Order: sequence, then C-alpha cells, then structure tokens
Amino acid sequence: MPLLELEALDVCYGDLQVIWALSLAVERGTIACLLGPNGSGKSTIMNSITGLVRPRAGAIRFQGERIDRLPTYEIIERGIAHVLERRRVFPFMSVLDNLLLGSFPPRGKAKRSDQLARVFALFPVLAQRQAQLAGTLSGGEQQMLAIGRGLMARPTLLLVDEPFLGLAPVVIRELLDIFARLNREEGMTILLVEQNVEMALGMSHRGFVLESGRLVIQGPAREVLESVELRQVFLGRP
Amino acid sequence: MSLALLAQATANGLSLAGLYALVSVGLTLVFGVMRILNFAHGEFVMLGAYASFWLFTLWGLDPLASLAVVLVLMTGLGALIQTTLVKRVLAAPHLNQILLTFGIAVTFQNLALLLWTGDLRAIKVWYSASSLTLGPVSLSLGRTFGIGLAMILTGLLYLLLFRTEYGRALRAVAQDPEAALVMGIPIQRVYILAMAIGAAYAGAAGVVASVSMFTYPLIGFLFGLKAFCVVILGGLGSVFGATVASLILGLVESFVGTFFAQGSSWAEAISFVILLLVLLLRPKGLFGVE
Amino acid sequence: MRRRVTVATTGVAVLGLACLGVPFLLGNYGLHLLVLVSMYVALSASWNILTLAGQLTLGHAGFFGVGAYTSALLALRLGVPFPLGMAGGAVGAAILAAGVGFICLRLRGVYLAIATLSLVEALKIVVLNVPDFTEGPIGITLSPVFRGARLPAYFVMLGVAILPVLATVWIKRSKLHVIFGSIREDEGAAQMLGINTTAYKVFAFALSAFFAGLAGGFYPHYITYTVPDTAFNIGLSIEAQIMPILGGLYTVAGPVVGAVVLTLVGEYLRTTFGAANLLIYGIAMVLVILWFPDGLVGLGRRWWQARVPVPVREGVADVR
Amino acid sequence: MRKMTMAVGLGLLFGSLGMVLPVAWAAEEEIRIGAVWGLTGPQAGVSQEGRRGMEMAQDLLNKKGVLGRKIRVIFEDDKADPAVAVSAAEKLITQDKVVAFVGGVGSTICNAMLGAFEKYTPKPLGTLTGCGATTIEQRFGKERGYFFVHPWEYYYQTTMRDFLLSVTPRPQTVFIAHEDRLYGTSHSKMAEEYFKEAGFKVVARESFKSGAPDLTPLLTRAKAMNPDVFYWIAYGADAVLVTKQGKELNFNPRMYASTVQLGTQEYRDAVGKGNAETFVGITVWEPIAAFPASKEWPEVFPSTRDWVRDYTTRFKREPHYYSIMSYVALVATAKGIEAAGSLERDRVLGAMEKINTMTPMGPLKFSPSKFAVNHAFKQMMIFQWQKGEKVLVFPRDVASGMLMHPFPAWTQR
Repeated sequence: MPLLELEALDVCYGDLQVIWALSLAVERGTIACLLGPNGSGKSTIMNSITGLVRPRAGAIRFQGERIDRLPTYEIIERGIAHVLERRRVFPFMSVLDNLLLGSFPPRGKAKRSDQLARVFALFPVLAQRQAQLAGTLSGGEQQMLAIGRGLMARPTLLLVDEPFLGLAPVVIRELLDIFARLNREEGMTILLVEQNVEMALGMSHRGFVLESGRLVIQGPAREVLESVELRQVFLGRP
Repeated sequence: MSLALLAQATANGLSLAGLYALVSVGLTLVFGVMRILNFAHGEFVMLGAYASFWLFTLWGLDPLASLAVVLVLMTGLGALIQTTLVKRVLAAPHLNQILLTFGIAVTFQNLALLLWTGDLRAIKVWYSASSLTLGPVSLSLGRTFGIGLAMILTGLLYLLLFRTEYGRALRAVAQDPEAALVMGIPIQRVYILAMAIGAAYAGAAGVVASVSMFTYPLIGFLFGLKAFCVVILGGLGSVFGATVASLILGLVESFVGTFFAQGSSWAEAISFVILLLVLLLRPKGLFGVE
Repeated sequence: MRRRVTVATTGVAVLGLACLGVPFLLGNYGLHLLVLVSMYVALSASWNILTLAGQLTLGHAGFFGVGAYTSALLALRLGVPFPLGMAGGAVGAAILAAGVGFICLRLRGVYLAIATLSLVEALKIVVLNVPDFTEGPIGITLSPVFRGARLPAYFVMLGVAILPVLATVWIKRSKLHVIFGSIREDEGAAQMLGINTTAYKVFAFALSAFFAGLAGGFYPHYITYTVPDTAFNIGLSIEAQIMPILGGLYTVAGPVVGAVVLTLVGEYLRTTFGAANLLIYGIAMVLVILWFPDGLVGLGRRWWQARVPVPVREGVADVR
Repeated sequence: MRKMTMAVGLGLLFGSLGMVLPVAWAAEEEIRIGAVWGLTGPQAGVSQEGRRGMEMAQDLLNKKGVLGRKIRVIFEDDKADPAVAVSAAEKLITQDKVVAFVGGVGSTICNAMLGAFEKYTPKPLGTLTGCGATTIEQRFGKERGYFFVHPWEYYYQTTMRDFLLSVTPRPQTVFIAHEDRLYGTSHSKMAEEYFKEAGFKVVARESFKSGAPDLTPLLTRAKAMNPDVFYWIAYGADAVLVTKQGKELNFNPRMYASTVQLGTQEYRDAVGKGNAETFVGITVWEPIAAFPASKEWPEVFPSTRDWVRDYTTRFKREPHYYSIMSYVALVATAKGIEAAGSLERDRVLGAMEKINTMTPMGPLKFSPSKFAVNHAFKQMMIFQWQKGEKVLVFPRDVASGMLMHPFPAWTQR
C-alpha cells in the first residue's frame, strides 16, 4: 500500500478546471518530485492534499485512509507536514514561536522538546536566532525555519513546495543534504515541487511530470530524466 | 489652567480611555484574526449592558458579580454568531461582511427595542455615582472600575496571546491564515475564540456602561463608531495599538472639552481630524502592519 | 445579436415608459416614494462608480450633505434658484471629494471605509458648530419647489437619478472600464503599467460625489427643510452601499434594481409591521447576504444563463 | 445585462402599478386618525409613551363611539427621519384618508410633515404634540387647522427666568449647557437672551454632543467657573449623565436646573431616588398639579388623580408628559368631530376652537400664542426633587411646597 495515493483527482477554481483525472502514488520511505511548467497545477495538487483546496472529484488516501473530506488540521494530525511555497513564516513572531506553532498538533506537542532539539541539530542557525523575529531572517534562514517548523509535527510525509526558489547555491546544497538525511536517517517520505528538473530528479526516487493539469510522465527519477517526453514538455512539442 | 484642573482632566481622560479600550480591544482582535470589520460590535456592548441590568434588577446580582455571568453569556453569543453567520461570509468581499454585520446590528437594536422598550436603564449600586477624592481630584468609582477592568482584561488578553498555545495560534492566524492552517491549527475554532473574546470584552464594557452611565437600544452605535476610530488609529489588528489609541483619544477629548470654550462639541471632530492626519502619514495606523 | 439588441431596446423602452408614464397615474404618496426611489438610485449608482474603481467608501452621506448644505445656503443667503443651487451642491461635493480622494490616496479597504465614515461625522460636527454660517442645528427652511407639486419634483429627481446610471454605462464602454478594473484588482500593477492611479482615483471620487451632491442639492428644496442630522445621515451611506450589493455590484442595473427594491420593500415593511419593521429589515439583510451574495442581478443571471463562471474560493478563507 | 434592463423596466412598472391599485377603499365605518411617531430609532422611547396615551384615549372614546362610529388610530413609524415622515403623511392622507393627524414627536419631523401638508387644499387637520420650536410656530402657526399642544420654547424659558428671579438669595451667575441639536440649541439661545435681559450673568453657554458617554470635561469646566446655577437643556440620557457625573466630580453649584426631561420616571429610575435631590426642572404637567374632572366630558377627561390611576393600572408605569399630551390631543380632536357633527374639516376646526373644558392636564382652550392661532397649555411650572418626589415650587399659585435652596453639597448628605 502506497503511503499517499491520489486517484482520479479533478480540481476546479470555480468553473475553471485546473487538474484533470490525476492519479499518482508515493511509496513509503521515498522521495518523489512533482515537476511541470508554471501553471501546470503542481501547487494545486499539494494544496489539495492538505485540504487547502477541495477536489471536485476523486479521492486522496493517506496510509489507506481517505483524507480528502477531512479538515486541514486533522490531515496534519495524521502525519502530513506542508511547507508552503514562498516559505510563509510568521514574520512578527520569534523563530522559537514559529517552531512551537509547528508542534501545535497533538502528535507534535507530545514530543515537543525532542523535536526542537532535532530541528536545532539539523539547523544550528535557528538555535542561534531563536528570539529573533522570523521576518528579519535571510531568505535561506526563513526556508530552514519553514522546513524546521514542518518537522516539528513529526510528520510521516513532508510536502515541500519550491524550497530552493531564490536561494544561494550554498544554501541549496545544504538543504539538499538535509532532505537526504531526513529520508535516510528517519525514513521520512518527501514529496516536493520543483522547477529545476535536473536537481529535483537528481535527489528523488520517483518523478511525476504535469502538463496543463494532467499527469503526462511518471516513473523512476532516472528514467524520467532521460525520457524524450520530458524534453517535449519543457521545450515544447515538435 | 491650574494644576488641579489639569489633574482632573487627566483623570477624566483616563477613565474615558478605559471605556474606549474595553470596547476596541475586542474589535481589533476580531479584525486582526478574521479581517472582518464587525459593525455589530457596538451591539455587544448594548447587550452586555442589558444583561448586567437585568441580572441586577431581577436577581439583585451586583455588577461586580454579574460580570462573570455576562462574560460567559457574551462568549456564548459571540461563538453562536460566529458559527451560524459570520463563518459563512469569511471568504466573501469586505462589503458583504460589512453588510452582514450591519444587518446583525440592526436586528439586535430593534430586538432590544421591542423586548425592553426604548427606556433608559441604569444600575444603582453604592459605587455607581460616587467617587474617591484625592486632593483636588475626584475619581469616579464606577469609571475607575472601568479602568481597572480594562487593565485586567487587556492584561489577560496579552497573557493569552503571548503565553498560551491558543494565543500563539491566534497570532499566527492573524499573520498568515493559510500558513496557520497547515500548522494544523483548527482555524474555525480560532475564529470562534476571537469572536467570543471580542463579544465578551464588549459585554464587559457594557457592564461598566450600565453602572457608570446607562443603556438603551441604540447605545451600541455610540460606542461602535468611536471604537472604529480607535482601532483604525491604532492600526487594525493591533491590540497594543488599540490601547494606545484609546489613551490618545480619551485624553485629547478630555483636554479639549475641559480647556476650550465649546470644547465638548468640538472634541469629537478633533478626534476625527487626528485620525485623518495619522492616516495621512501612516495609512495603516500607528501600529498597523500588513 | 440582433435579438439581443431588440431585447435591449424593448427593455429601455419599457423602462422609459414606466418612468415617464406611470407617475401620471400616481397620487402624492406614490410620487413621493418615486422621488425617494430616484434619490436612492442616484446615491447607490454614484456609490457604485467609486466601487468600480475599487474604492470602498462609506462617505456618501458626507457628499450628499455637502450638496444639501451648499444648495440650501446658496438659496438662503444669495437667493439662488434651486437648479443653480443643485449645480453648486454637486460641484461643492465634487471638490470636497476630490480633496478627500487625494488625502485618502494611500488608504485601502476598510481603512478607507472608516476614514470616510468618520469624515461624515466630522462634517456634521463642523456644520453644527458654525451656526453663524450654516444656521447650525436650527437648520435651514426653504420654500417648496414647484409649490410642493410632486410631479415636476419627481422628474427633476428622475433626471438626477439617470445621470449616474448613464455615467456608469459610459465608464463601462470607455477605456475607463479597463483602467478602473485594473486599479480595483491590483493597484500596484496598474501603476506599473503606467496608469496614473492618483488622477483616476481622484476623478472617480469627484465624479461619484458630483451625483451624490446633485441629489443632496435637490433634497432640502424638496423636503423644504434641512438640519445636519438629516443631511449628514450615516444611514444614507449604509443604504447607498446596501443597494448596489443587493442589486449586483459593478453592474449598470444592479444599483438601480437594489434602490428600487429596497426602498419599496422598506416602505412596505414600515407600513405593515409598525415598530417591528426594522427588526424584519435587519433579519432580511442578514439572510440576503447569506443567500444571495452576488445580489439580485447575479441571481437573475444564474437563472437566465446556463453556466456562468462564478469564482468560488473554497477551503481557505482568503481574507485580504 | 440587456435582459436585466428589461427586468428593471418590468419591475418598475409592476412596482408602480402595485402602488396605484390599493387606493383607498376607505371604510365608511371608522373615523381614521393618523399618528406619525418615531417608533423605531432614537425617538422610540418617547414615541412609545405618546402611543400609550393615544391607545388609551382611543379605547375610551370607542366605548361610546364618536358620531356612532369607531375611532381608529393608524400609527405610522417615521424612523425619526423627515423624508420617511413625509412618506407616512402622504400615505395617511391619500390612501388611508385620515380625518386628522394627532401626536408626533420632534420638531424636525414636524417641520418636514407640515411642509408636505402645504400643497393640499384644504390642508389636513392636525393636533400636534411634537412641535416645540419657535421656528415652526413662525412658519406654520397662522394656519387655523393646526392645533399645537406642546409649549413653545419661550414658555419654558420665560418660566425659568421668572423662577430664577423669585429665588432668594437671587443667583447671580448661570452656566448654560445644552445638547448640540435643535432642541438644546434653540432653547439655550433663548434662555441666554432672557437671562441676560433679567440681569443674570451668563458665564458660558456651551454645547455637548447629545447622548455622549462622557460629560466630565464639560462639568469640570463648569465647576472651575463656579456658577450659581448650572442649567442644562438636553435629553433624558444627558440628564442622567449630568446627575451621576456631577456627583462624581463633586460639582456643587447653588442650583442644578434643567427642563422637562428631568421629571420622568425613566430619569428617576436611572439615577436613583436620592441623587436628584433639590434639582429643579420645568414641566408642562405634573400629576401633583391635580385638576378636577371636566364638567362637559367627565368620562374622557376625569380628574388628574383618576386619570393617572387608570393609566398606571393599565400600563404598569407612570404617565410621561407625552402620554398625557397625546391623550388630550386625541380626545380634543374627537370631541371637535363630535361637536361638529360631521367630518368636514372647517366645521371640525371651528368646533375645536370652541372647546373650553377642564382636562387631567389642566384647562384646555386653544388661543393665540406669539405667532400661532391655536395653541393650548401655555402655563409651565417648576418642580423640584425633594426626598425622591417631585414638588411644585413655582409659580406660587400652583406650588405644592417650598423651594429648597441652595443645593446642599454632594458630600453633605
């Protein structure tokens, strides 16, 4: 049984349909990435997993249980963390408050201090800046905070939306390393959305490619990377 | 001007500020969390005042004691209004929200008028029209009770916001509701909490009004408009800003009214001018951020 | 296409006939109601113009009041006849509004709404407190126009009501439509496109207030009396906002439909339910907002057209 | 959009037709009386008081009937808005075909309504309780068909002046405070004039916002000027606030004086019995000024004591001056109709002009005032709160007790 399973998903904004009959599955303990040009519906899929957007048809299953009708907080409580696009830290709260908010769900609250120690171990810079307002951090630090905040709920599945956008190469490398460690050391399943195809597929086990709201390619990362169709999607069809 | 007069004017201003703060802190909280401008907020004051009046008249409950009951009642009312009505316009444009809450206000006003007539009501207890004399300054007990209550309740709100899990959640929702959602914060419950606190605080202001002044069905408008000025001046959503703005307006109105001929009739216009000037320089109010 | 044009022509013809013909069948009461309906059409349609440009205001009672007082004072102090007084009121309101628009340039959303709302109160206090000039709370008494005959008064107010509706049609057909729309959707982006948003916003303020001032300019001559409380009545601001929303925001017909329906329904409730009429009105308002958030025009559209894209935002309460 | 335009057209058409159709099927059975009151909005409290008086009068009159018919009072709400009052008036005239207008509250409303009456020939009859402003008297007073039963401003203020002149030791300085709308402003202007003429020193005449939650700045200011008399002209809410906050600030002029709103049950209940001690107010009627029953019509104009008892039994509250004014206004109109023997306007008004009888409110006879042709109840009195009850202290011939003067300081009781 896959950890996360999307089945024949249709998502609409009003009368405008943006996702068409999309099915995909993410296996436990893997890293998967969602690729596609701008506006192909990647973020919409992420948002519908955590209930920020409600699908019109289809089903979403997490650990075999349907979650597409649950309120967001119950989805989060079942073990999904969602790191939104553009970081979205709470700018007028301290770094520590941001992190503590991450452990708002009961599953996180129970092991709050352990988690905090773990996050500080992963991102030592956050430990140094605990008392600082999150809005005053640099872009890279904010992204670390956003990920760290997600980890505070001890998720089984981590959804990350465009984590590398606008970051310096050094920081990107650091984050890549963190994702790999999380996957390796904790067996955490990660689904990420990314624009940079090579980098994303390079760190993933499996890749999904969207075009105009439809899933057009899926498979093991290396195969996707080498497929002809990938070029067609990103460079236009002949 | 004599020093005694200055002291008295300051005392008067402070007690007015206490009343303003009680009314506006809840309003600004509701706006901060839900981005809803609640035009029915003044009616919570009115209902709180009537609740206190009836508890006193029917059961002889002293306002100091009935305050607790009123807080509970108003919390319930706030929660009820949130879950049945306001919840459904959260995603609607501001205009629709204004109209919904305005409709609620009209309904409450006229319900009160039909149920309790248009008569003026006030509570008479030993502290309702008496004062403490400190040298040349007279401090009204009823209104001092208002200042005290404003300080206690604002303090409690600060404790809630900065020392509790749900307070942190409130602040998070105010800053970024979507990000708060994916933190696993049950946002609808946070909304209910905010509205309940807003209603309860307004109800507390109503208790003070029922003791130190009076109530009647349309009294909400009196407080509502001023509370809007206070929260806009302070910066929407900023509890601290609302407190500071209450102080400013309370003191300014008192000084203008005391030291200038025809000051009492101009005082309010001067409040509005201050508001416009501040907005001219800081469009988001004194402590507003967005 | 041709059929649509026919329908439109018929519609306008029927409307014209109704506006011009029916009044002759009415008594004073009916005519007075039509005058009030026209006044509210003028207020709600002119408010709608500002809203087209994305400016959420609650200051219409202020523009109305300035129109009323300018016109009344011109008549009282200089003996100016009412048509000129109305023009003066409209211009006065437009000038004030241009100033307000300029001052409030940086204000957005509810900040603007409350700032304009407090402006109404501030204006009222000023008028109350300079009695040597405005007669203060004593008010100004004027002799009735047309010796109190309602029919000509109605045609004047009808004219006042038609102007902002025509202006809306003109805006919708000119490039202003796009410009106002872009300011409404995203002012920053509009500026980046090289649109002088300042000028357009000030223009929208002035245009909208002009019509409100025109209606205000006629009102004291019609009622024969004005005091600050009735001229600067915040209730008018609220009504001017409720009506377009009930009718259908941003449309031509919406404010008209809203004003007609709400004025007549309000009058029906008032004459039928006595002291409970405002209670029912309040409850009805709540229900309308919950059930018909896009107004009557929106409701009609849904009926008449099979599929209309209506943006529905789900899940997150998007709140900005 | 286009279809909408048509829909609008149809809506307008049918809407307008709907207004034409229900034209008066005026039942010949009843005599209809129009009563326009601010049943909702800021005047709701007073309007309810007035309405009670009219309901009581209606029921009593209908026991015997008028000209063998029943009186039916049609109450309309004006929301305290002049435009709405005009709507109500026009509806009552054209649809309900009322014989006369009775009652009402608020000079602004009165002004707009009488303005709307102007274009009718003949003008509707009115027995009006809501007009007190002299501007109205000047504008509409010469019309014989308007019977005014509310005292004009100058009756109030000359009475207050004469009273102050009679006080020993005579007060020298007066601080006048007033609410900032028509009522307070117009009265206080007149008061200042009269007081100055009489040799009093008016140290200030200051306005404040009607119904404001805080009068301490004004009272602090007045206290600093230390006037002999603090005289304020405002509504009930303001009276409550002056009393409470005057006490809290320990403001001790030699006399607290105000107008009629100081005498209501509402006021006494709101401030508590002892707190208004020695405050004086002007009144047009007090139950203690007991009048005997009418010789002509004792069944509708019983003695003051009996009327007050009946009213209190029926409504479980003390009558307000608006209750008795509107009661007397309706009964007087009905008696005019009865004496005229028809509903014809000129005969009714002729009959009303001839009325000369005792009422629970005092002798009723319409006679000219400064500008008006038909006005009744010109005599006003000064009452004082003594031991929680109202005592009439001026003029001497109606007085029921002695004036307590000066005001004992707040701290000395």
